[in-house]
Amino acid sequence: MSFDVALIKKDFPLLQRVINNKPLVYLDSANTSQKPRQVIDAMSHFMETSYAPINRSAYQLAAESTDAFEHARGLCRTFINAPRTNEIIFTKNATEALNLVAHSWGGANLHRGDVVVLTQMEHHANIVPWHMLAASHGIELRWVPLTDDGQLDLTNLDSLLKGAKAFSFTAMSNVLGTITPVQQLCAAAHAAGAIAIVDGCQYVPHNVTDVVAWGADFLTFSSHKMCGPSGIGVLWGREELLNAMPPFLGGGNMIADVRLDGFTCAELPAKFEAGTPPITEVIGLGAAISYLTAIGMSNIRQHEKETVTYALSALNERYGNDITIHGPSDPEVRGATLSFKFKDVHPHDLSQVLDQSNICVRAGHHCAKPLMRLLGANATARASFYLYNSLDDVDALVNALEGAGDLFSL
Amino acid sequence: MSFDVALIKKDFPLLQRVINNKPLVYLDSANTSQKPRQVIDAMSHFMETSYAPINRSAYQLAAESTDAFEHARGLCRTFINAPRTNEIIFTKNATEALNLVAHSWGGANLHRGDVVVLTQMEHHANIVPWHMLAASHGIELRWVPLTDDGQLDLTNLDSLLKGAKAFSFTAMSNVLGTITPVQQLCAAAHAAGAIAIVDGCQYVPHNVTDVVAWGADFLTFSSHKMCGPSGIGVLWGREELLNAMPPFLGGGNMIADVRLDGFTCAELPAKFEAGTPPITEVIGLGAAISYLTAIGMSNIRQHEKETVTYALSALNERYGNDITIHGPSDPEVRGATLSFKFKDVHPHDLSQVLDQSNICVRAGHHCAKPLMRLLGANATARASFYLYNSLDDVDALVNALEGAGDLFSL
Amino acid sequence: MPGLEDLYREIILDHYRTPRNRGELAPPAAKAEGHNPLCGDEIQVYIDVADGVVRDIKIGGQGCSISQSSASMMSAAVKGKSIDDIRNLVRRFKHMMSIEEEGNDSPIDESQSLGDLEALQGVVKFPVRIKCAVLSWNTLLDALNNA
Amino acid sequence: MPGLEDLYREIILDHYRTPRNRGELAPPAAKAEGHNPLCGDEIQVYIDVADGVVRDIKIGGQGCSISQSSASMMSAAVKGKSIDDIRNLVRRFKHMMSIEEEGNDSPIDESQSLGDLEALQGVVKFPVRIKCAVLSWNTLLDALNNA
Ligand SMILES: Cc1ncc(COP(=O)(O)O)c(C=O)c1O
Ligand SMILES: Cc1ncc(COP(=O)(O)O)c(C=O)c1O
Repeated sequence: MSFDVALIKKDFPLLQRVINNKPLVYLDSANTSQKPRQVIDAMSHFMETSYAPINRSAYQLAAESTDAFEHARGLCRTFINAPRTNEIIFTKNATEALNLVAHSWGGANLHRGDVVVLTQMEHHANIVPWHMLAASHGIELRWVPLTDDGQLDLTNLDSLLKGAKAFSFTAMSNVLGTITPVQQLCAAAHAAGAIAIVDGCQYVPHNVTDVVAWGADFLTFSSHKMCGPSGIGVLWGREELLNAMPPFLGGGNMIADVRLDGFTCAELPAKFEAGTPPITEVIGLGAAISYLTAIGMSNIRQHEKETVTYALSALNERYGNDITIHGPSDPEVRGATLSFKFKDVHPHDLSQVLDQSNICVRAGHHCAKPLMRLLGANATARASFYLYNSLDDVDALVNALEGAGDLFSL
Repeated sequence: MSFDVALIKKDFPLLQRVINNKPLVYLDSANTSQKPRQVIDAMSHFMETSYAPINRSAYQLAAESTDAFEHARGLCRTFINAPRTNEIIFTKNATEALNLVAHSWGGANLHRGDVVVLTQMEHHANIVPWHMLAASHGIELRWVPLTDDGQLDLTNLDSLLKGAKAFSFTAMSNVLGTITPVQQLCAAAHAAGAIAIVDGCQYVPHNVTDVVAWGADFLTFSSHKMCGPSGIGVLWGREELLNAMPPFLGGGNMIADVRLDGFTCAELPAKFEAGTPPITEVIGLGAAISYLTAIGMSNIRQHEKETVTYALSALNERYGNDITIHGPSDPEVRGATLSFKFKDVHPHDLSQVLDQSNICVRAGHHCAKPLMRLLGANATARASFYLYNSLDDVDALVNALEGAGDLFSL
Repeated sequence: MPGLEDLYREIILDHYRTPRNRGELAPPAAKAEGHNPLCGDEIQVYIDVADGVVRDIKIGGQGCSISQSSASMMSAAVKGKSIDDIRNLVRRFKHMMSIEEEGNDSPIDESQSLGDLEALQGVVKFPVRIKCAVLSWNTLLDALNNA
Repeated sequence: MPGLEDLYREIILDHYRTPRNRGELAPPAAKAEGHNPLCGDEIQVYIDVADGVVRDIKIGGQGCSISQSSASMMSAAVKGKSIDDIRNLVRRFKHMMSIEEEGNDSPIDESQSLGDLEALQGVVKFPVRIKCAVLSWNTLLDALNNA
């Protein structure tokens, strides 16, 4: 199938929206992505014809909905090439997935003085749970620093990892767009005797993912960033690790037995899925995976590489020293997420001016305050592109920046 | 507005489904409820026109979606008469809400030997988190027993509560249908110096709820049981208690600041809403609340009281000693959820036979194994009625039971 | 939807109404317990193993017609058989129930007839009931591991 | 959508480009810090209070044009005023920003003019920016509580 961005864009109802006679240019997909008709319809259709409890009732309608639900779990498995379907745990978002790992795996395996290594480009979701563990269990956090062009500085990785029990890192920075060398990082973690936890939030929606080739131990990602609905995230973990972990949330579905004096856990994946799951949302995620798979993840990556190549040169050519684009300049090691500084205009004001042209970019700290401090900024403006963004969208951004400079020059 | 069940049923697309030329008789709403067109459309419409990140980006589309999201929070506040909007915390389901209270409030306030009182009719969601706390913190659990007709036996309540720090109980049993005297239980808890945690999963969808009149400290409920989407639950708590509690999940949105050496929490409600929330699902919950409110919660309660009155007499008249209906016989203290034993037929086989007539009832332990042991059963069959169930649905159930007896008589 | 007669064959109802090998075995007999968290069914399997042969087997617990009759037929089918034959039988039975062991591609020996057990084939058309049918078989495997 | 000229009035841009009362005050001056978690803006407010009057005020931190100009105008408006007058002014300003204190129904004294601050009225049409405008005001309240 050839990749046709104009056709793809037509699949997304919201992107057809016109405000004040101008089309919408949505450049905030690193924050959350839009949903194709196929996903919206799958959810409506499911609620209209097959909605019923999962794993609890025995009538045909419930069997149908349980089948559809478990089918989506299988799609998740294939999408990331996980060895087993029962290793796919549904959470409410990637944040819950990372908390689950920190709390359950970390709570059981980490003790005072144990070391967990993070990188300085992590999202708060991969920092705060470890801070909480530092407070409760006295673990020590170490941080992989960054190079000037926003890649991981691996010079001292081995000494940082020395004695570490876990290395938790993003596969792609949500601020800089940097793609990290996941396979190499997993190998380094294992060589040091640490497990490797991969935050795939920004990577999985945009690239072919293969947890076996990576050699990862855990992977987390969020449906809402990959054309799927909100309210559903995924944790994948190696069966052996998941089996050895204590449960996280307690309640229905995650138990084999409950007595007045205690309980025993269910098998995977139920063990980590307490309560009624996001049923319709799992169906929607399944539809999103089918949608992305039909287009082809490598086609999507190729399209985004072209987009970011074009955007980098268009912005630099037009604005020269007036613009600073953070992160690597080589499209091979970056995704189509661009944080930038434009003249002295505060990102919030920049986003306001762009919004006047219906261009949606995020201004803020992007839930990565430690990285912001490294960049010496409280905030950046960030334009992030996805499969539905055309080169016209890049042009719209480049052109609209012009006006911002004048208004705010100090 | 007068209550017209035939009109209401028309709002629910799934209930129009016909299998093998027979209509669907959905009697599993205590498990999860069906969704009206109004909710399904609100979600689709939102994804088609207004879906955007919440509380993160500054452009107009994001402001619109944040407004819609926060508007739904306000609807939740009104629906349960909570004093303040920032006391409404969105979780993924009621189970997460109960875990949040046990882990965060309990983790900070309970110490070895402290007592938490539960009832023997609790759902696993209100048992297992406390078992987990018993294991980690050494707290003691005490259990309010039941009377023969499935009400709480309050004879020794004061001595059970003596020295207790928390009393956590359901407002309505998901197995027996029993409505508990919430206001009295909250008062008893407070008199003993304990806080009162109300599991409203089965009550809130079916009755007018007023946390102030109850004098409750916490309330939990799930959207999917009240005509809303899956993937979204609610915790309400008194601001003072929530403010004093440590965070639960860590990540984006719940922080005021993150540094390499620690973090500070955001204000309520963000403090307890880590990560990207179930955005579309909150919009759907808002639509469900509007839908229910337009019909009127007291009308719904009235309808269900009539339904259960009719069902109790129809079943008892037709089957006499062949049927045992658990729980109170007085419709004033029960909702329209009926667990029953029919001859010697195993509930699983019963539900299979009923399914042949497209009658959906649940067979199982209903996530209440301790209560099952009290009933001396591994499982019961349960028919649960909601606003869209007519007396015809009752008749369908009553008639279809006939066939089951013959097949399985021992 | 397939009819109930596909599920509730006469022989199944017979084993349900008159279960074979009900009871307990005292230690040193091996014991295992199984739960079906979906419906609350519970089963106990007791086996007496000597010289690689299951000399005796008893079944306790409660459950629906499918889980009870499957347990009863299972007990009759394995009594007196060697552990190897039994493991092979379990695999064949699960195969009939459309459950395959992940990571085991070795061919299944279908030379023996499954006898009465074939009556349970209709369960496959009712996917929720498959768990009922295999509960006792999984519990048997646990008991063998405990023996 | 209202035009940018409603938001970025000349007087706002002037306060942004030439902020008043920038700097710090050494202890015993009271200090408070405010964050806008949405956009990362940070502000420090230092006040020197004696006899119930804010004798001096200084503003530190970084932020967008709205938060910076609001802080600058705020500093000019409160310097030399009594704490009571200041609390009243904060309430009026927030009222203009369409933020009402829950549980405070007492009438708002609108006798004084808000002066330059009225230029910020246009912010109300851009709801996401209201938080930018009130950040320094909330931080001032914290500083008063610390004084
Ligand atoms: C790199 C990264 N990690 C984690 C998260 C958290 O994802 P969510 O908010 O869906 O839980 C995000 C997105 O916000 C992210 O970009
Ligand atoms: C009384 C009661 N409490 C708690 C729950 C848990 O709700 P959820 O599964 O939506 O988390 C349920 C429903 O399953 C319930 O009936």
